[in-house]
Amino acid sequence: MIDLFTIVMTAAGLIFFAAGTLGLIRFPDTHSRLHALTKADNLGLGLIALGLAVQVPGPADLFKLILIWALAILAAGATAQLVARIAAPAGLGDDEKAQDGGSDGQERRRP
Amino acid sequence: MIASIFDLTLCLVILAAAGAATLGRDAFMAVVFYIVYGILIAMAWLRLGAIDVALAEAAIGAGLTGVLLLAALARVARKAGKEPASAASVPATTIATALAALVITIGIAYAFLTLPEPQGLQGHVAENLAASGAENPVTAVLLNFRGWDTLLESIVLLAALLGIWTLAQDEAWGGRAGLRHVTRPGSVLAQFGRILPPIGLLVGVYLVWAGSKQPGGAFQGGTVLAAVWIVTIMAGLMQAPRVADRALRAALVIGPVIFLALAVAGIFAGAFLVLPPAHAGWLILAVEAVLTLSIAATLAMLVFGPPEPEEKR
Amino acid sequence: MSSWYLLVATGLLLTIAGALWRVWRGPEQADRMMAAQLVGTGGVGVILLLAAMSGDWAMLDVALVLALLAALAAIAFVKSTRGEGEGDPEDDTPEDRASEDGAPR
Amino acid sequence: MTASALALALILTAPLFGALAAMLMGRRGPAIALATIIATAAGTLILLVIIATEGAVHLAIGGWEAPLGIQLRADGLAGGFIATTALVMGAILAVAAKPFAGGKTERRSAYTFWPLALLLWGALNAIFLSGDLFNLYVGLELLTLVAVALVGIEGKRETLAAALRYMMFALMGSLLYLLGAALLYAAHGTLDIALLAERVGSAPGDIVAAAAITGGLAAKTALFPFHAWLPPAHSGAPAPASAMLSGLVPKASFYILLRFWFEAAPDLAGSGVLMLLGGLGAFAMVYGSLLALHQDRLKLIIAYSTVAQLGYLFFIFPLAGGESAAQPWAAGAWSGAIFHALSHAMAKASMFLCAGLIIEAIGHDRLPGMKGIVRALPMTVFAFALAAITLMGLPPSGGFTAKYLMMTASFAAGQPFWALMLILAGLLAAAYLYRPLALAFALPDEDAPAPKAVSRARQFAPLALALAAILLGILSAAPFAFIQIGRPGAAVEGLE
Repeated sequence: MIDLFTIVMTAAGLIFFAAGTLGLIRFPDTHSRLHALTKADNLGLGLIALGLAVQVPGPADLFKLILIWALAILAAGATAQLVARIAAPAGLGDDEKAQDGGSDGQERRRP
Repeated sequence: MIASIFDLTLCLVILAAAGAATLGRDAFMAVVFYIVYGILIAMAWLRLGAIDVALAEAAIGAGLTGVLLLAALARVARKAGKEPASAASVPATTIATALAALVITIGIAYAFLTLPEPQGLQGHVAENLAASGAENPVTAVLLNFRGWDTLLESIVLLAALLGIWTLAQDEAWGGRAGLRHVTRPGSVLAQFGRILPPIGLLVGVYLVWAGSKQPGGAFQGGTVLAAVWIVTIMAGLMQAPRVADRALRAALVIGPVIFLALAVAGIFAGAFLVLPPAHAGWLILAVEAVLTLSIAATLAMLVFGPPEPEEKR
Repeated sequence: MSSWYLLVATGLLLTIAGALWRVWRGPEQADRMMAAQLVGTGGVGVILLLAAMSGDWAMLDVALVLALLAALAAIAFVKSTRGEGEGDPEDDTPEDRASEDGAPR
Repeated sequence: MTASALALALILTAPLFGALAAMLMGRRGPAIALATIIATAAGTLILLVIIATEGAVHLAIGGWEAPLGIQLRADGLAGGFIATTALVMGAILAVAAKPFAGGKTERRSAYTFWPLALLLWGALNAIFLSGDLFNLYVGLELLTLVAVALVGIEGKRETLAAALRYMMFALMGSLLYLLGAALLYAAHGTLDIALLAERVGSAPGDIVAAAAITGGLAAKTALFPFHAWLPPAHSGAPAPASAMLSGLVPKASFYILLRFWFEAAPDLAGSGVLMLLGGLGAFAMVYGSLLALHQDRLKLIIAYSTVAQLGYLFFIFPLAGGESAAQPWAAGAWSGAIFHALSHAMAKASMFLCAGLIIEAIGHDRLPGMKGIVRALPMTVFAFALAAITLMGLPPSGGFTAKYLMMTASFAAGQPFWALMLILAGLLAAAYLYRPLALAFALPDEDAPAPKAVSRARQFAPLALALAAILLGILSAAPFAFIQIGRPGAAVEGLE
């Protein structure tokens, strides 16, 4: 029964990961890729962690599992926002940026 | 069966990441592939049962080195005024290097396949583990059986930092390491800089403390603590220390100094770096604690880089 | 059960391979960085599964470190895109920048 | 507490303690260096006496015997290198005390120089005493990083480029060496040189490992064709750093090569390998000498001379290695090459220090500007001339003894080619060192600016080193016997 729960949850987690990756590959522009990704991979990792939570031997490992998931959400959420800000001005001149390897906000550099 | 499929897939992905990091034209892309490569290699170490190495790889390879390379890239771009050009390919040199790498790879692969049954020192380590003061065999090797290597390695880190400091401009000497970071209070970055450090501190200390019984130790814990410090400074909550700061310099050298002092004290027991079995346990923990401090300070200073001139801030 | 874990882990590896493609393709630096984040999260997932498969739960520490440091590279990336490395990416209006310039240091 | 443990602890830790203290107390570098010199010299003297009276010293670090722990070994070879290093470092640090003095406010180059220099010393001592392949790797790693940093310590653009190139070569070398050591460990379950000697056979793994280790170390020793990094790196660094880099640093990787081929894997040393090493050395000798002839800057001449002089160190492999090891001439060839390594360390360090003082006096090191410099710097030019005598191999210098021993061995071994190369090496050295010397003694140009004064005390240090290189030749009997202590194969011949 416990194993069945784990199987279902990890399988669901994998599906979310797969969906996230699909979005990352298929979506046309940086921002939509970002959205697809952050939602999918955190949910995916959460489901996998949930599935494994019933397998851990002790409370310490359970705590670690929760901490790992919390950290992943925190990191992904914050970085997605930050990266989105970086990508934002770049949207204005995608072609030019793509040529020299990406945006780096040089126009705002002070002397 | 499924295990072989997993391992094979992992190997292919690793090779793809390594190849892309090497062959990619874009320096930024190469750095990203390097970070990814570190994550994948950590998994490979886990498959080989080397959790300690996986921890170090996750912390240093995937974590800190990536930050270091990104910072270096930004620095080059800043100095050159543009995105660093990818290394101009000199056909002759490239071909010669590739050929040499190929020959070496074939040689190593051939030698590896003809190796006899591996006969490591696990038996010897296990026999002497009780007298080493550590329950984790890796810690026993690092801090006791081959403590001299570890002591020298901790000094190698300092040498690297000195090397980076030699790159400072003369007029900037004594100032704060790296750039000044500013964030708006209440921004995502600033909040992130408040939430992460307590957790990181906990994890770092836990890794050091756990190191004598299970995978972990000064290098891994120190790396996590360095990362915490870096995040705090990048989030603008703290300033990087001045390179002339006494407290900073004390933190940098205290680990190696205490370890060296312990090594010299060993001559009263007839050799060098002798840890008496009765006291080895707490001695190792104490050395690990100070080493963690020094490693964390050194790694963070390596990432911050040399001090920058004041007027450019 | 351990076969199942490895099966899911293999699946995760394939999603990682997909992310690698995006790292290669770009075109924005942000794309590459986000794809690397996915590799990081996927890597954490793989490590959790490896821990469950081997029953060696000390491996969780590796996942913990990876999750903790995952954000570091992204922050460094964001920071490095600012001209002088300083500043907050949220200050992206020129007025913000100007007022910050005038502020006493 | 035994005297040998105390001596080894002093030699290993004093430079490291000094480096850490210098890192902590930025402006006290010269004073800390002085304390380090005293402590290390004391340890070295104790160790020399112990080796001379009781034979080679062995110490298991932490009390852990091989294969578990790291073994320290101090035989005559180690003692010779440690003593020479102490002498050379002492002189270099004495000269460096002025340009890198503390001053009122801390300066970047003055701050970083002292910990780097002392770490370099510590790394050398760690290497010379180690009997463990991985521990040697750690020592090499420390040495490499420190040496690279010292090349770039003046922060000039072109020296940074030289430093980076040096680092690429050196790191490739380290990596190859590490691969070799890993292969040997995988095959034999030990990294201890003495244990490896019993276990290494001629399995494919052993051969690949030996090739990787040799290739890696050869790159670090700047053996042809891996020499390209050396001249810009050694000539670009400030003079005290150049003296360490040229006189001492390549000796460490050469020393490990000796330990590897003579102790860890003597049975693997087929004549092909030994001839190849000697042949590359001969090539390096000719090539380095010819390029030295073409340079117009004093430091570049000295740097190319290092390529040449390091080259004929490698004659030790065909003359004393493999099947020759058990022959009567091996002792002479062995001691000859070691004499060459030690006297070159002293003479080359002396020369670079002289070049540094000349640069201080006239502001540059271009040859024409050196005309008549002997009037301003008589002691320096005299020291340079003495060092040149050693490098040319003229009697009664240490370089002469070295060449004499190696040539005798070469004829005894029926391989006169090496003797011919040694004669050629001396002639070429005379040719490329003649130009700066002749200019130094020439009449100065009338319109030449007057050189700045350099204090006599500082000119004394290179003179002392050059004199020591000469003394090594005059008093060669005792060092000859000392270097033989613990030499592999010595017992077979009944030499001792």
